[in-house]
This record gives sequence, structure tokens and C-alpha cells, in this order.
Amino acid sequence: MLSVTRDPLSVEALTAQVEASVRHRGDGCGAVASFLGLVRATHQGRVVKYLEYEAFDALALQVFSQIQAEVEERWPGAALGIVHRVGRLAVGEASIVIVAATAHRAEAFQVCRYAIERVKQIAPVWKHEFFGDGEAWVEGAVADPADEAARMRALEIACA
Amino acid sequence: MLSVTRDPLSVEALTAQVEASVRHRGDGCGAVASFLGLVRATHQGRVVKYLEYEAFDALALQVFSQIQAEVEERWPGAALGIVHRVGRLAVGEASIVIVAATAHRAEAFQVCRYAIERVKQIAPVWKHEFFGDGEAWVEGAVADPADEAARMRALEIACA
Amino acid sequence: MRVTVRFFARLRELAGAETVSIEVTAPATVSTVWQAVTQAAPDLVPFERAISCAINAEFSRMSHPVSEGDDVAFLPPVSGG
Amino acid sequence: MRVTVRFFARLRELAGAETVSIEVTAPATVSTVWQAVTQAAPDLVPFERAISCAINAEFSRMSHPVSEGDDVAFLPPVSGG
Repeated sequence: MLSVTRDPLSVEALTAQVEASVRHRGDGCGAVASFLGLVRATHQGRVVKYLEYEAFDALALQVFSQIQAEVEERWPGAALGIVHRVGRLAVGEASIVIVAATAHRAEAFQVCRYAIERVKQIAPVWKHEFFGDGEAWVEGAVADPADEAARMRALEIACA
Repeated sequence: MLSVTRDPLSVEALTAQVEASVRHRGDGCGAVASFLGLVRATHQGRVVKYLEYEAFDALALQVFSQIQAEVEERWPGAALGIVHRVGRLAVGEASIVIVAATAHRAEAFQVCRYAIERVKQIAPVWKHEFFGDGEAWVEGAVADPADEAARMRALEIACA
Repeated sequence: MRVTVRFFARLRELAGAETVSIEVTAPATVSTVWQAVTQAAPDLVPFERAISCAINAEFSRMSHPVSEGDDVAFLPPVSGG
Repeated sequence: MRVTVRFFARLRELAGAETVSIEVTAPATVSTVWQAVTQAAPDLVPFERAISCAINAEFSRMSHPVSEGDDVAFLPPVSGG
């Protein structure tokens, strides 16, 4: 349920896996919240031709596992899947799919939001944008998985 | 993008429709949040055999349109799809799929959460639970689409 | 005048029918229709304070007038999602 | 001792290589390795305060000791999701 892939993402397939993992656990699974990050047609007014994502695969998998463990500690019984795509992506294609399954809906939304915030903070993945008129690497957060302040910010956003 | 169906739901298919509807609008579509309500294996300690959902189809479609209009007013540029399944559903099957697409992720989560809260408040759909040892109709909210206090509660939950 | 009355979920089970055709005296409101159907099916009475209603597949109020041929629906508290 | 250094994204482009094998004198830390690579590729220097690093695919600190044969990675600010 955690992976980095060059293939197109399927929210349906990940949902089936995540749901099956909790169907008969605790209160069962009544709610699935999912998130897809998609390649937008424009960025800050520039026309996007395509994107390229690059990851440090082995480390990304560890980060996804850490996020999963953080989720299990904060939301016992929740299940989480994260798949990040790398390589060249066209406009409209998904770069990430996150699926969170819980007994009830409030927690599903929280887990899903928490996971995407954490991915953006600490997953070793990079976005390279190619425009009609140039290209640019996107650089966001300095990844530090031990930064508790960042983790608390993600929790606050998720549980607001 | 709004319907009541007897067929199994596909989050993938609805996502494709919703995403396509906003890909070239405004800032485009960078975020999709979706929600699935699933049949849980147990309910209040009782083993669920299956559920039956019933809807007032014509009115449900109107309610979905109203929710869509409320979303467009509060989150201009957002796209929303809602499909509710009716008939007999087995454990693990989805009763509802909601897909919200926006330029950025905070709004996608808000729109998706708002929509499911509104569906639970006002959509003319009923759940009939069949257990190993009996059955029960579930009765939640008295549907009143003009109740502004209920709408504000849904907004607060979505935008907390 | 005749109106069609439509029941859903537990109301349908208690009424013993999905739709019934009833006669009410004009001028009538949704409330008049409800009184008439509960007369025939007293098991529905406890729902009085918890129903929603619709005329011709539009949400309505109990005080709304009904016309000949209208389709009046009574909805128990909802539980979709 | 020899270590392998791995660069990602813009660092990779500026370093002109995905991996390089370099010689550092023991005892060495990740910081020692960074000093050595920026000597060879001064374009990397501006990243100094914004990099993360990993040893053998585990996040690390710049002060962490490195050993013969280690795989040391430097990561620019991330932008996944």
C-alpha cells in the first residue's frame, strides 16, 4: 500500500487494498477519504507542457512508512495507502494518490489530509515543471522527518 | 456527475468526469478529494449481512444539484460529483462516492467534506440494515434543504 | 380532488404501500393529506413531527396547498451517505 | 576512505552527476563529504543551508560520522505530492 511507481495511478486499486486491510478489524471500515494530486494545465500563469517527478525511492518508502506509523499512533485502526508516481506526467495525470480508511468519516478526512501534508513536508520527491517557455525545479520544504514542529503543523491542519 | 444508480460505484470514473470538467477552467485542477461511504461489517456490535438503500430518485437529484450550487457559490471554480447507490449492498461495497476537484488541496477537502455533510442532512435516501439477527431502518436527520442553521453547521465542519 | 401519496422507507412499510391515491376536499394542504393518510394508517402518527414532505418531487412545507393530481411524498428522517 | 555521493533534482543537475565516488580522510562526517563535493562543484554551495542528507537511505544529520563504503545522499528542498 506504499510505493513509488512509474505507472499511472489507480485510486480504485489502492482503495480496494486499503479497505480490505481494515474490513474485519475493530469497528470495520465505513469511510474512505482519498486525495489525488494532479498536474495542472497552468502554473502561475504559465502554460504547463508536462512535469517530471523524481524520487529517492528507498528513502521515500521509509518516509511513507513513517507517516503510516504516525497515523496508526494518532488514529488507531486507521489504514493508509500512499503511492507516488515518478517520471513524466501529462496535464490531468495524477502524481500522488493517498487513501485513508477508517470506521467513521471525520477520521478518514483527517488521516488523508495529515498524510498529504506530511508527504509535502518530508517525502524525498521533486517536481520539475516544463512550460511552453522554459522549465523550473520546484523546491518546497527542507525535509526533516524528526522536526516535531512540522509534524504538529500537519496535525493542526488535519484536525482543525 | 450527479446520479442515483443501482450499479456498483466507481471513484475512478467519477474522478475522470469531474477532473475533465475543470481541467481548463480558471486555475485548472490540481487537487481531487474524494469520499466513499462503505458498508461496514458490524454496526453497534451486530454483524451486518447486507444493507438496502432506497432513494426518492428525482428529489435526490435535485438535492445533489442544490449542494452543487451551494459549493459553486462558496468555492467558485470547484467541481463536484455525487453518485449514490441504491438497492442491496454487501459488506465492503460503496453506497456513495463524492469527488471534489479544485485548483488547490485545502479547498478540495473542504468541498468534499461539505458535500457529504449536506448529503447526510438533506438527501432523500434511506438505509435499511440487515443483521444476522434482525433488521433496522436507520433514521437520521429530518431533511429540510431550506434550514440555514444546518447548512452553516456543514460549512463549519468542512472549513474548521 | 384526488392526489397521489408516496411513502418511503419505514413510512412505506407502515403504510403498507409505496403509493396510494386518496380523495381530499379542496382547498387542501399537505397537512390535510397527512391527516387523511394517518386516519387510514394510524401507525404513521408518531412520525408527524419528524417528516419532510414534497409536492411533485420538490421539497415543500406542510402548509403548502395541494392541487388535483399532485404527487405528495412523505419522507421519514434521512440516512443516506 | 571512499564513499559514494548521490545527488537529486537540481543538486544532481548542478553536480553534473547522479552519483560520484569520492575519497575523504577518516574520521569524516556528512559535513566533511559535503565540503569535498562543493570544492569540486562550487555551484552547490548556496544549497548548504537548505539540504537534507541521508546515509545508506536513512535520513541523517550533517554531523553524523560516515564510514568506508557509505552511500551519502544530498537532497534539495522537496516538492512531492
